[in-house]
Amino acid sequence: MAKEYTVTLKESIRVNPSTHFLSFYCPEIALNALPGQFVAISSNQFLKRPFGIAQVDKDKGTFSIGVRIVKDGTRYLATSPIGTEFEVMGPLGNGFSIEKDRPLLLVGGGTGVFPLRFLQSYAQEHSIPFYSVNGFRCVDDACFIDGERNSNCIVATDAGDFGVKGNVLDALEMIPFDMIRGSTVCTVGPEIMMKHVASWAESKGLTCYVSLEKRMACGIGVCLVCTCKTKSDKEPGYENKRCCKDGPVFLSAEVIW
Amino acid sequence: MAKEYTVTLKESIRVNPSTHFLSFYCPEIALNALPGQFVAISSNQFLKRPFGIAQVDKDKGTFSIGVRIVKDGTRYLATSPIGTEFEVMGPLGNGFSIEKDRPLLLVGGGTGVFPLRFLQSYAQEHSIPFYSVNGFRCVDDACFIDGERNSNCIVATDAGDFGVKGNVLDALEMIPFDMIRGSTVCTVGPEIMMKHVASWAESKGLTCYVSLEKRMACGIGVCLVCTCKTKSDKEPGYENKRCCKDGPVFLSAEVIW
Amino acid sequence: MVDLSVTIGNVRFKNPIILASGTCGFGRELEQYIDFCSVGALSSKGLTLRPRQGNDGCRVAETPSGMLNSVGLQNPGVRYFVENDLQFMASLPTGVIVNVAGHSTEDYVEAVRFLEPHREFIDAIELNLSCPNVKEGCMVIGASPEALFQLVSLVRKETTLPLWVKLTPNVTDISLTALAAQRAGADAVVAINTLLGMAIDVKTRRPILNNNTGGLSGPCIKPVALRMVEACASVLDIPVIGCGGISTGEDVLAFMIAGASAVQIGTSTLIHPSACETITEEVVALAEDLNISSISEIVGTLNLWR
Amino acid sequence: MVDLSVTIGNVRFKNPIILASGTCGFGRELEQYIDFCSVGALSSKGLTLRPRQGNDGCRVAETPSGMLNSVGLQNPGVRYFVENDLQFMASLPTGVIVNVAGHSTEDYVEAVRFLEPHREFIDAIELNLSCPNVKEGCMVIGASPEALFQLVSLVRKETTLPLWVKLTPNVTDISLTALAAQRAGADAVVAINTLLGMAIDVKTRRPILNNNTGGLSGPCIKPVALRMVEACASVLDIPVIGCGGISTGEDVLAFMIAGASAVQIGTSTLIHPSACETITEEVVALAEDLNISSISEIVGTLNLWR
Ligand SMILES: Cc1cc2nc3c(=O)[nH]c(=O)nc-3n(C[C@H](O)[C@H](O)[C@H](O)COP(=O)(O)OP(=O)(O)OC[C@H]3O[C@@H](n4cnc5c(N)ncnc54)[C@H](O)[C@@H]3O)c2cc1C
Ligand SMILES: Cc1cc2nc3c(=O)[nH]c(=O)nc-3n(C[C@H](O)[C@H](O)[C@H](O)COP(=O)(O)OP(=O)(O)OC[C@H]3O[C@@H](n4cnc5c(N)ncnc54)[C@H](O)[C@@H]3O)c2cc1C
Ligand SMILES: Cc1cc2nc3c(=O)[nH]c(=O)nc-3n(C[C@H](O)[C@H](O)[C@H](O)COP(=O)(O)O)c2cc1C
Ligand SMILES: Cc1cc2nc3c(=O)[nH]c(=O)nc-3n(C[C@H](O)[C@H](O)[C@H](O)COP(=O)(O)O)c2cc1C
Ligand code: FES
Ligand code: FES
Repeated sequence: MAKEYTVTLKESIRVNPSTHFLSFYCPEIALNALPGQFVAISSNQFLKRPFGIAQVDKDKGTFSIGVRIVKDGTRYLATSPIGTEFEVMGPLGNGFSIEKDRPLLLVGGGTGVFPLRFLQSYAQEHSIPFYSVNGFRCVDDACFIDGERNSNCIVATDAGDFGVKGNVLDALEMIPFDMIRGSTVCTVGPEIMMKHVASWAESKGLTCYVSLEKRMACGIGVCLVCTCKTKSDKEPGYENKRCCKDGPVFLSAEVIW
Repeated sequence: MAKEYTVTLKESIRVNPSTHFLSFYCPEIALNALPGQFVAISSNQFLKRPFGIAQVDKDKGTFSIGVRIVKDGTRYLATSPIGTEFEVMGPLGNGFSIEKDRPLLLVGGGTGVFPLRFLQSYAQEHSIPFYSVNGFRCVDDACFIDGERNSNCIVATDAGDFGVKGNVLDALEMIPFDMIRGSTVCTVGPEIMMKHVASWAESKGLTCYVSLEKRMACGIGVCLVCTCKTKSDKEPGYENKRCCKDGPVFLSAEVIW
Repeated sequence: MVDLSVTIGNVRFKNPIILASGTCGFGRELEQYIDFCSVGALSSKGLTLRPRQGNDGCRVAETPSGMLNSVGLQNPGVRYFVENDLQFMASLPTGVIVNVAGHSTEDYVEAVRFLEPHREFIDAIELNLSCPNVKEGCMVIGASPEALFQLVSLVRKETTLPLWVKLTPNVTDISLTALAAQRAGADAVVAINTLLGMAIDVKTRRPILNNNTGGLSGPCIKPVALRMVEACASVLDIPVIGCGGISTGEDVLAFMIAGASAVQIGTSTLIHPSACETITEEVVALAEDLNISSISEIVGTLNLWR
Repeated sequence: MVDLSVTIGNVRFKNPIILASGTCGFGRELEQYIDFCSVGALSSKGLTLRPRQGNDGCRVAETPSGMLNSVGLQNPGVRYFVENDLQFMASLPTGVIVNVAGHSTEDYVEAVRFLEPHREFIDAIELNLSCPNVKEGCMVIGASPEALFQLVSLVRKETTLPLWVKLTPNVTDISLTALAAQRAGADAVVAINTLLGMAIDVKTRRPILNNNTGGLSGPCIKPVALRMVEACASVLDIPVIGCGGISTGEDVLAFMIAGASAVQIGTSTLIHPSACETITEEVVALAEDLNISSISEIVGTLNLWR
């Protein structure tokens, strides 16, 4: 049951030169959000901006998002002082469907690590085994890499200045398959990366969920501007589904890239 | 020499339920402003808002304006916290032409008292004798009335809940004419009030300056949206002058009401 | 308490606030955000005879105080609508407007013919002759007074339901298309649909919308819409329904004063799902302030300068 | 360093940024705010044969991301202009465009004839066939391809100066008026002038502008302007000069990619007198980012989706 809320910025942490981690006070969203869902938040622009929920703290009543500065809207968010008020709608979208008896393989690229962070916390809370692979362009572009030098996390950078040199696919190839057999793959990141991860997963026989990012307006499924092409038996052989309402998470097998 | 500046709000005092007195740090404007000139200040709206300069403090480098809340732009200004930055252009317009050897009769209505305040300080500084008459709807609408119970200041309220009951014309009639003989009248306030003050002054043979308020865009004389009708010998018998550049102060004899 | 009810043709609506087509789906998603008791009617997503998947790729671009969309009439088709959504819409405590679009005259005629047996659930049919996002038909027909007259005349024969014609603003003189709609038997016109516009990504040197152009909506178009509502109202005998950039109660009053008997709210709902409810509250407060006892008394009271 | 120079017809401008008519007077007031070396040209306030005092009463209304104006061509007339302002404009280190308007064909013809002896001080004449704020002439002529063709053909005979025709957006199909201008011998078209709009004061129930309607300008009209520039550029052989809502260097590039050989900046100057200088700086920075060595190479490089 998503609603509109006025929320206050509680914390703003710069995680790398272009990315901030923002926490807002909103007990309702903290309580109801599921991993893979997102919020739409006002900036000083006309349309709200969508961000995957990266963390919730039910006790403090806060939820957090990671914001990479792209243009005016994200710059406004990242530079707002503590105490600034925002209009937020959320939690929106479907979220990941998680079967609690299957391990998870989380594959993130760039800001995709933020929504996966929430899924990872969920896995930890519910004792679901997980393996996590995150790719970044370079160390200056990376987030959450300090605590990640443990056995079930790999970080890859294209520049090779942190972790494995290469992209997430290179990193995936390094994992002994036994460790991830039967896992459900959940991937969030640039579309081209998710497409490759999906075909890798399909080639290994793994179920794969992808989280699509489309430009949005309403965020609640009424305007049909955020559609993505999915497979369908019906005429004309495909169906345009709403990323905000039917997604953002889709079974990779369903998506027409 | 008006310029564009980014200025910081230093002080915001509520002078009555709908009016705030705001001071901004901007040494250039503080130094160069003349009584009757105005500033155009950004609010969160598309166009800047014009306000008569009400006070300057050359030592502190500040200038002040009185802002009555009308709609969104003025509400934003009046409710902005100290430290908020604004874009300002100023000082703009011509200001009052003051002959230092003539006494002044200042007649203000509503927010008109603010620009006259600056003129009054100027008169005090230059030892120009002055007499001041200010009219308000009621005490809740009045400003600067606390220190004004001295011999050369009259306050009138339509409601009669402070000072003289009546409008500024009623108050003007109460002044023994000997006290204001030879004065230059300077009036700022609602157009209808200025029109009456002007015809009163003309009937008494006094020179009268009025300060016109028109909706503006550029504030610097390039767009011609802020014109007022003035007398002219040339075809078609009148001339549309720019309130922002040729005014806002005009000789009352020049104005076609 | 202000009387908000308005009458368009023979149909009475409890208030003049209508959810605009394409910005409220068929009402389902908004149920959790607004109380439908607070809106006068809901206009369905534009329906075509056959289902449509709409345009490919990016369909939205943000613009100053507005947005461009190029959805391209994605909809399940009239048949599916009647079987799956119409009952639901009719169950809401609000008026039901069915918005119909097409490529050719036959598309419109057949879609309206298909709806006719279900007339008991419908308060009015709104012909969208102004969608800028489909390659053929629609806006081309809607921009020509003759083509519009022909189409509306034919559709008029198919239904006894109130027929509203939604006009495109992308014309030299909207009063000509408005008059053509009236002559053809329309019961009301809706003005306006979106303005044709474009946005460009300077890095890729491509239009942001995969359809190249899109329809501009939101507060940015309000002054144009207001002028066109006034232009229509000043020549028509049938009611005008105002639309375009309305986001406040004050906007609603301005459109009604300009001559609108009711108004539609589109993009504002996309910004705040509960916009219509807030706007209705603002209308009530403002009407009370201005001593208006019945909202319909202000319709067309604009006092032009001469 | 990026080469910003552009050529319109035979005239070379040091950069593509032109101050739009009616938003820079004759340049005097802006001298203290901008360095004219940073703008390519300045277009004078619209001049008529005889002096005009313009419209009475309120001439401006703020709108979401824009404004309405109804100045109504207040200007000192061509004679006074030539005697008092032209030399000053010509003394500035920037191009000189003289914007001409009128009520009737004769007004235009005579005004241009009057300017002809002063051709050495003028880089181009811009015919304003699109002012929405005068009761007769102007926009009515500008909205009809035939009337526009006739007028431009007659004016064409009077001058050997480059002739630019400024088009109104208030038409169904701007490519028709653009083509008419080209056929009549125009050297360039300028697109667009303002959109016709209205604002209403709900308390007084009167239009805010005493002229009832006004011309809408500012960022709100940018998507419409961009679409019209693209529409003109795709059918014309002569250059298009883009105008409408430009406020950033990125906007300039978008208009040029859409097909504009140069651009005009209007309302932005009213918000920030030094806007053109800032915008020029942004163009330089962005061009460097995008590895553009000569700005004119991007003109019309828009890659439409098919
Ligand atoms: C479901 C979802 C989850 C997302 N999660 C995150 C996240 O966790 N962290 C993060 O940094 N970013 C995330 N994004 C991307 C983020 O929404 C955009 O970067 C942001 O909207 C850009 O705003 P801007 O004003 O800076 O850019 P502008 O380019 O000026 O924005 C203009 C318009 O385009 C839209 N837009 C621009 N880029 C994108 C994009 N990549 N995806 C969707 N719309 C876009 C904007 O929302 C706006 O409507 C997510 C997007 C979606 C759809
Ligand atoms: C030279 C000059 C000096 C002024 N000095 C003062 C002052 O010292 N104190 C004070 O409180 N007010 C002053 N005003 C009036 C003040 O500018 C308006 O009250 C203010 O612009 C309203 O803004 P808003 O957003 O609240 O109202 P809105 O009505 O939303 O404004 C909409 C548009 O109309 C314009 N507008 C509205 N009312 C006026 C008005 N009365 N005069 C000019 N433009 C208007 C706004 O600037 C804006 O462009 C002055 C006006 C002028 C022209
Ligand atoms: C995303 C979107 C989809 C739309 N779809 C339709 C439609 O299917 N049929 C229709 O007649 N109008 C459609 N419109 C136009 C709106 O109903 C309305 O006329 C227009 O947006 C102007 O009003 P607004 O500024 O309040 O949005 C659509 C508008 C938007 C923004
Ligand atoms: C106050 C004002 C006055 C204008 N006067 C003229 C004019 O005299 N002649 C003309 O051709 N265009 C005139 N215009 C139109 C502008 O030159 C420009 O075409 C229009 O404003 C759109 O550009 P913009 O959005 O950058 O302002 C005027 C515009 C404004 C805002
Ligand atoms: S953003 Fe409106 S349907 Fe998805
Ligand atoms: S506001 Fe532009 S000339 Fe006065």
